[in-house]
Amino acid sequence: MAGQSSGTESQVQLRQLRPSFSSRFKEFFIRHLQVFFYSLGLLSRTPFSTLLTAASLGIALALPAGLYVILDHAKQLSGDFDSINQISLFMKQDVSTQAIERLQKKLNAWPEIAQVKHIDRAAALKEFQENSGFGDALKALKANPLPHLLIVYPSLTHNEPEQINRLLADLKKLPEVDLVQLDIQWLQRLYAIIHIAQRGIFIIGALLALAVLLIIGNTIRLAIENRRSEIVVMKLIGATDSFIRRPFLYTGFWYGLFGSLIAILLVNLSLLMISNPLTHLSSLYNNSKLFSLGLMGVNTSLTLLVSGCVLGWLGARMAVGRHLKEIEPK
Amino acid sequence: MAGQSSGTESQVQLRQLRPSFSSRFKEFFIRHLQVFFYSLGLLSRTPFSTLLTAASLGIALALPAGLYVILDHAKQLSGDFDSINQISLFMKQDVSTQAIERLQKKLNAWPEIAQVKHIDRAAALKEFQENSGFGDALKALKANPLPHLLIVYPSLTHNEPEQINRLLADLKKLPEVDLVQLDIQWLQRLYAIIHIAQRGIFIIGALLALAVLLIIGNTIRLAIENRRSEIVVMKLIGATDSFIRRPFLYTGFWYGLFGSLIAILLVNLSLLMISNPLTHLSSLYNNSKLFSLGLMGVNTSLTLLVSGCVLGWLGARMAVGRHLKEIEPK
Amino acid sequence: MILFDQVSKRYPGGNEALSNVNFHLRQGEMAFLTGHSGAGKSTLLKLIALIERTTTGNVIIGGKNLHKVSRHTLPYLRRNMGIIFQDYQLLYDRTVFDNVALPLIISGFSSREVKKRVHAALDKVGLLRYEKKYPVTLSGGEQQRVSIARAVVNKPALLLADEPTGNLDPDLSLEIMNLFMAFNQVGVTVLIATHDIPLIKQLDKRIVHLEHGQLLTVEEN
Amino acid sequence: MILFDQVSKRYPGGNEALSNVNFHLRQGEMAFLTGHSGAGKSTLLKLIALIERTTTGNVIIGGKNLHKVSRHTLPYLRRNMGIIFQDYQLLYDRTVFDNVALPLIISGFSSREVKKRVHAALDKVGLLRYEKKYPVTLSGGEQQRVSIARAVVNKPALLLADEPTGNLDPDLSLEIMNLFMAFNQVGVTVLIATHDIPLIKQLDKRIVHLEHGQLLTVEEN
Ligand SMILES: Nc1ncnc2c1ncn2[C@@H]1O[C@H](COP(=O)(O)OP(=O)(O)OP(=O)(O)O)[C@@H](O)[C@H]1O
Ligand SMILES: Nc1ncnc2c1ncn2[C@@H]1O[C@H](COP(=O)(O)OP(=O)(O)OP(=O)(O)O)[C@@H](O)[C@H]1O
Ligand SMILES: [Mg+2]
Ligand SMILES: [Mg+2]
Repeated sequence: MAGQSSGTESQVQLRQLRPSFSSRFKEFFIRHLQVFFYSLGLLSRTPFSTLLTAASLGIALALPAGLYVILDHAKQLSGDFDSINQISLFMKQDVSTQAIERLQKKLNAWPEIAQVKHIDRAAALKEFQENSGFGDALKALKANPLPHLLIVYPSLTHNEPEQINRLLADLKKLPEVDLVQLDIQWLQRLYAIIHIAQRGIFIIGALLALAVLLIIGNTIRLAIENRRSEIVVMKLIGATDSFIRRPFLYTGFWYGLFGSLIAILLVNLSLLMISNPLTHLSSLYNNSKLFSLGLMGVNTSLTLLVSGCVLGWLGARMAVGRHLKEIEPK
Repeated sequence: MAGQSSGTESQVQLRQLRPSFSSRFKEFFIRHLQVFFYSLGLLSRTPFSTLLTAASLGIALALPAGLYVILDHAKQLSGDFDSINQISLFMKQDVSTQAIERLQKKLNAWPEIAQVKHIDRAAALKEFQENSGFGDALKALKANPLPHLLIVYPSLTHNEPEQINRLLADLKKLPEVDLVQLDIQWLQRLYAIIHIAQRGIFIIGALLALAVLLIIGNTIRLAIENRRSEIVVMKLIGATDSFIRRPFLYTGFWYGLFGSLIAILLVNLSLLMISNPLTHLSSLYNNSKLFSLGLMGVNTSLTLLVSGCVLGWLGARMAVGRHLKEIEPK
Repeated sequence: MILFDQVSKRYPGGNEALSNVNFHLRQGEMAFLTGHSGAGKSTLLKLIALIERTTTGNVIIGGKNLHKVSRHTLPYLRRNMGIIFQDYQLLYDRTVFDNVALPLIISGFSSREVKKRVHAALDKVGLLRYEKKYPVTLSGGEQQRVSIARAVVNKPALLLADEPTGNLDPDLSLEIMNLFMAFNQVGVTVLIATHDIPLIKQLDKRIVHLEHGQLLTVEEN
Repeated sequence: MILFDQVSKRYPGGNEALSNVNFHLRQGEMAFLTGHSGAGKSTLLKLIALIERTTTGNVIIGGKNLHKVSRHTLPYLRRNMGIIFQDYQLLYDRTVFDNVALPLIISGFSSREVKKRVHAALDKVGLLRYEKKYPVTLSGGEQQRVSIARAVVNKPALLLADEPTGNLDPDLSLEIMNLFMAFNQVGVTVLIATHDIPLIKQLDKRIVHLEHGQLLTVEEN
């Protein structure tokens, strides 16, 4: 290759020292591997400051990741919560038990409805006596004043407020039905709260994503500033921009990797810390698994790792791109 | 003062160049003021990177500040929420209206009780008919099966679960009372949720406080690293540690100040962004002010500013302390 | 090899560091550049290495007008030059070996070749035993010699040196000058800025003299 | 003023840079320190300025044993010394004026006094017109002279210089040496490490010669 010509020739010419493609290809992986470990070595020479930077990244990454875990679980949970939505159909007094059972079958076939439960008049009175708090008072009743009751559970795919409203209208049109009742207020409140939570999480998530980019970019920028003289020297002896850029990009990569590892650690620690009160809460709903979050899944962890590395690389790319042109030998 | 001796004397002696106290005092404020603006000037020479650093600090400061604003409001709110706790006292059938009014007065005097409302048998039946969903069915009743009802609102200072339980026990002992009822489950759920929220906020708050310290410390550390040669030169010509340290501390201060200004901006923007859905939620509770957060108060803003500056100064102090000893001329 | 055609250089500050310089250094020639402090010697060398650009006039290196060299091809041009700087420009967080190896690594030489050449270059400046040390642990003269080794390791076609013996004792200075002469013998074009008039008087080479940015005398030997 | 008593200095790397050096420079005396590259000249000066500490033996400056100087009093001791470094050690983000003013500001002089003294010092090295420029925009020799101005601005009792004329042309070198001699005339103790043997031969001062860390000859005039 060029540059390896022996020094004994009497005339040395200006050469285009651009190496041939084959030799570039041959050396490509070796060089990258070298820089890969060289940049790791540089970081390990200053373990304390590396840890500091990685920790700030870790915190910045941990927060959106933790929010994601909770949000993801909340989505599954909303199914359970929605079963709170139940519509009570009070039958007219004169409808026979057979007619009601036919109606129950018919409603069960509607796609909007997940399940229909029949509560017998007698059973309803008993339940009412037990649960209403008017127990003793109602024992004085001679005749059962209660009608038959059908409890309708809307299916999970039809529990948006407008869908529920449409279902209610349909149910009201049934000739057998005297009265339709739904705690629509509870539903509206739930949706309002979810709406706020979504917006809040969106704001926090956006802020934190920005923070990650800022912190990585800033760190790399300062690292470049710190190695300004090195860059100058490299340029002076004929290094190309991509050659100079490479160690910085790998540094960004390593920061991202370490940062996301710390983030995974933090998220799992936090999940463990809130698991006790969550179990307690779940037990209040007679369902010990209801709110349990467990640890971060393998998929989520991998996603976090990959996005950490990509963000690190990107932040470094942006910072290097901006600064490499500014730093010129004088 | 020493050092100002004229150069014409034939023998120059080693001097203790420690300036006299009076001249130190005289120059003290001028020097500090100079460094104050000098460090600001340094930052303004690189506006982009200053902004980057201040923005990462701002985000890190904004999150705990925002949580604080919400938490602070939630505390006031919990009063409103607790009024959901109400205890129903069902009177025995044979208690007279006068006796009930006497009891109402007596209970009103208890410190645990904020208010007692009397619901007349007839009014209760009417309300029941309207709200229970069994409306028409109950119209068939000949006699009013309902007892007199007293609704007790516990006072805000006595709404911890144990206190409520004690109150319930006391109320049960009253001779006129047939039945005492409280949706204790709702209360338990509320407290479990609050417990989780508190722990979550504690975790997030701790992480973010750590992040602020890390980011500032890291930034100052890199700034010091960047000015390593300056520190070496300063030491070589006889600058004391406190002289060298001063501009870095002011730099930390400025970063903290700018960071907290950005944080105030971010928090207020976020509050504006969630104010709409919050107003909507409030209207569902028939109280348009219930959840409204408004903007950050003057006190909170000032506290944020001061703590930003102090954190900046502290982070710089830590970073400089660690590194100033390491950097020695070679 | 090096052609200065009516070159002037005015720095942003307002100084005219070089005014209307015309000068030709043929391929394989060797010359010394002298002049008082601030005469413009370093500026002239910086124009050749494209560290600065001319204000007016053209610099032509190996037939290539430097006006036409883009940011992208600049690195490849610089690889043809060995440059010794007045302030050494070493990397202080790498060993002497790594510093000298840098130009070879940039050009993509194999590790075996790198090792062989670096050892040869360090041997020439008498610093082979220091290859594992860091520059800060070397004396001023030793650092200067490391920068010389780095400039010649790549066997460049053109060697530029700014005050290469400023921190060397007279014996060593002569030795280094002899090293440059040996390079010149095998065809390398050499241009050296120096204050050491007594030394170069002995060496029987062309002397280019600058005064306040103007080329005054071109002594040909 | 300066007393070396059986001083040895071994660097962590293993080099014995100075071995058993005994040497006395009286108050108001002036001496040149010579020796080949790596002989230990800079090391000797660094021991005096407490940049390095002796491995064995004592250095006594103005009656003060440097072993007994704590981290806390060190800055005040250094303010008595004007030191000119081989690599200038200027601050590149401050103007020439600010660089030269630094020792005065550190000692707490008033702004008026600072201005007067800095102008006087810059005038002595012929750089008054450059006071508002930044060091990077100066030539090598000009930077060297800025560092000389900074060293003398404080009128120190002791002046240490490491290769102060390495980047200066012969005329300017003589001028700077005369400046040092003028300081010596008014009682300042001066110690200068240099390679410029021809120059110092003319000057009729004591010459201290180092060879591989050993003090070989002490020529008294
Ligand atoms: N970047 C710059 N900006 C402004 N002026 C500059 C710059 N670089 C050099 N100069 C000025 O140009 C003139 C020539 O500088 P140059 O460095 O070429 O001198 P030199 O001959 O190398 O001197 P020396 O022997 O002291 O190194 C000097 O007066 C210097 O102040
Ligand atoms: N920090 C250090 N660590 C290890 N070895 C060192 C260190 N500083 C200097 N040395 C070694 O000590 C020896 C003397 O160095 P010194 O700088 O005193 O030489 P010098 O006489 O000033 O040389 P020059 O004229 O080249 O500046 C040299 O061999 C050098 O390699
Ligand atoms: Mg120069
Ligand atoms: Mg030296």
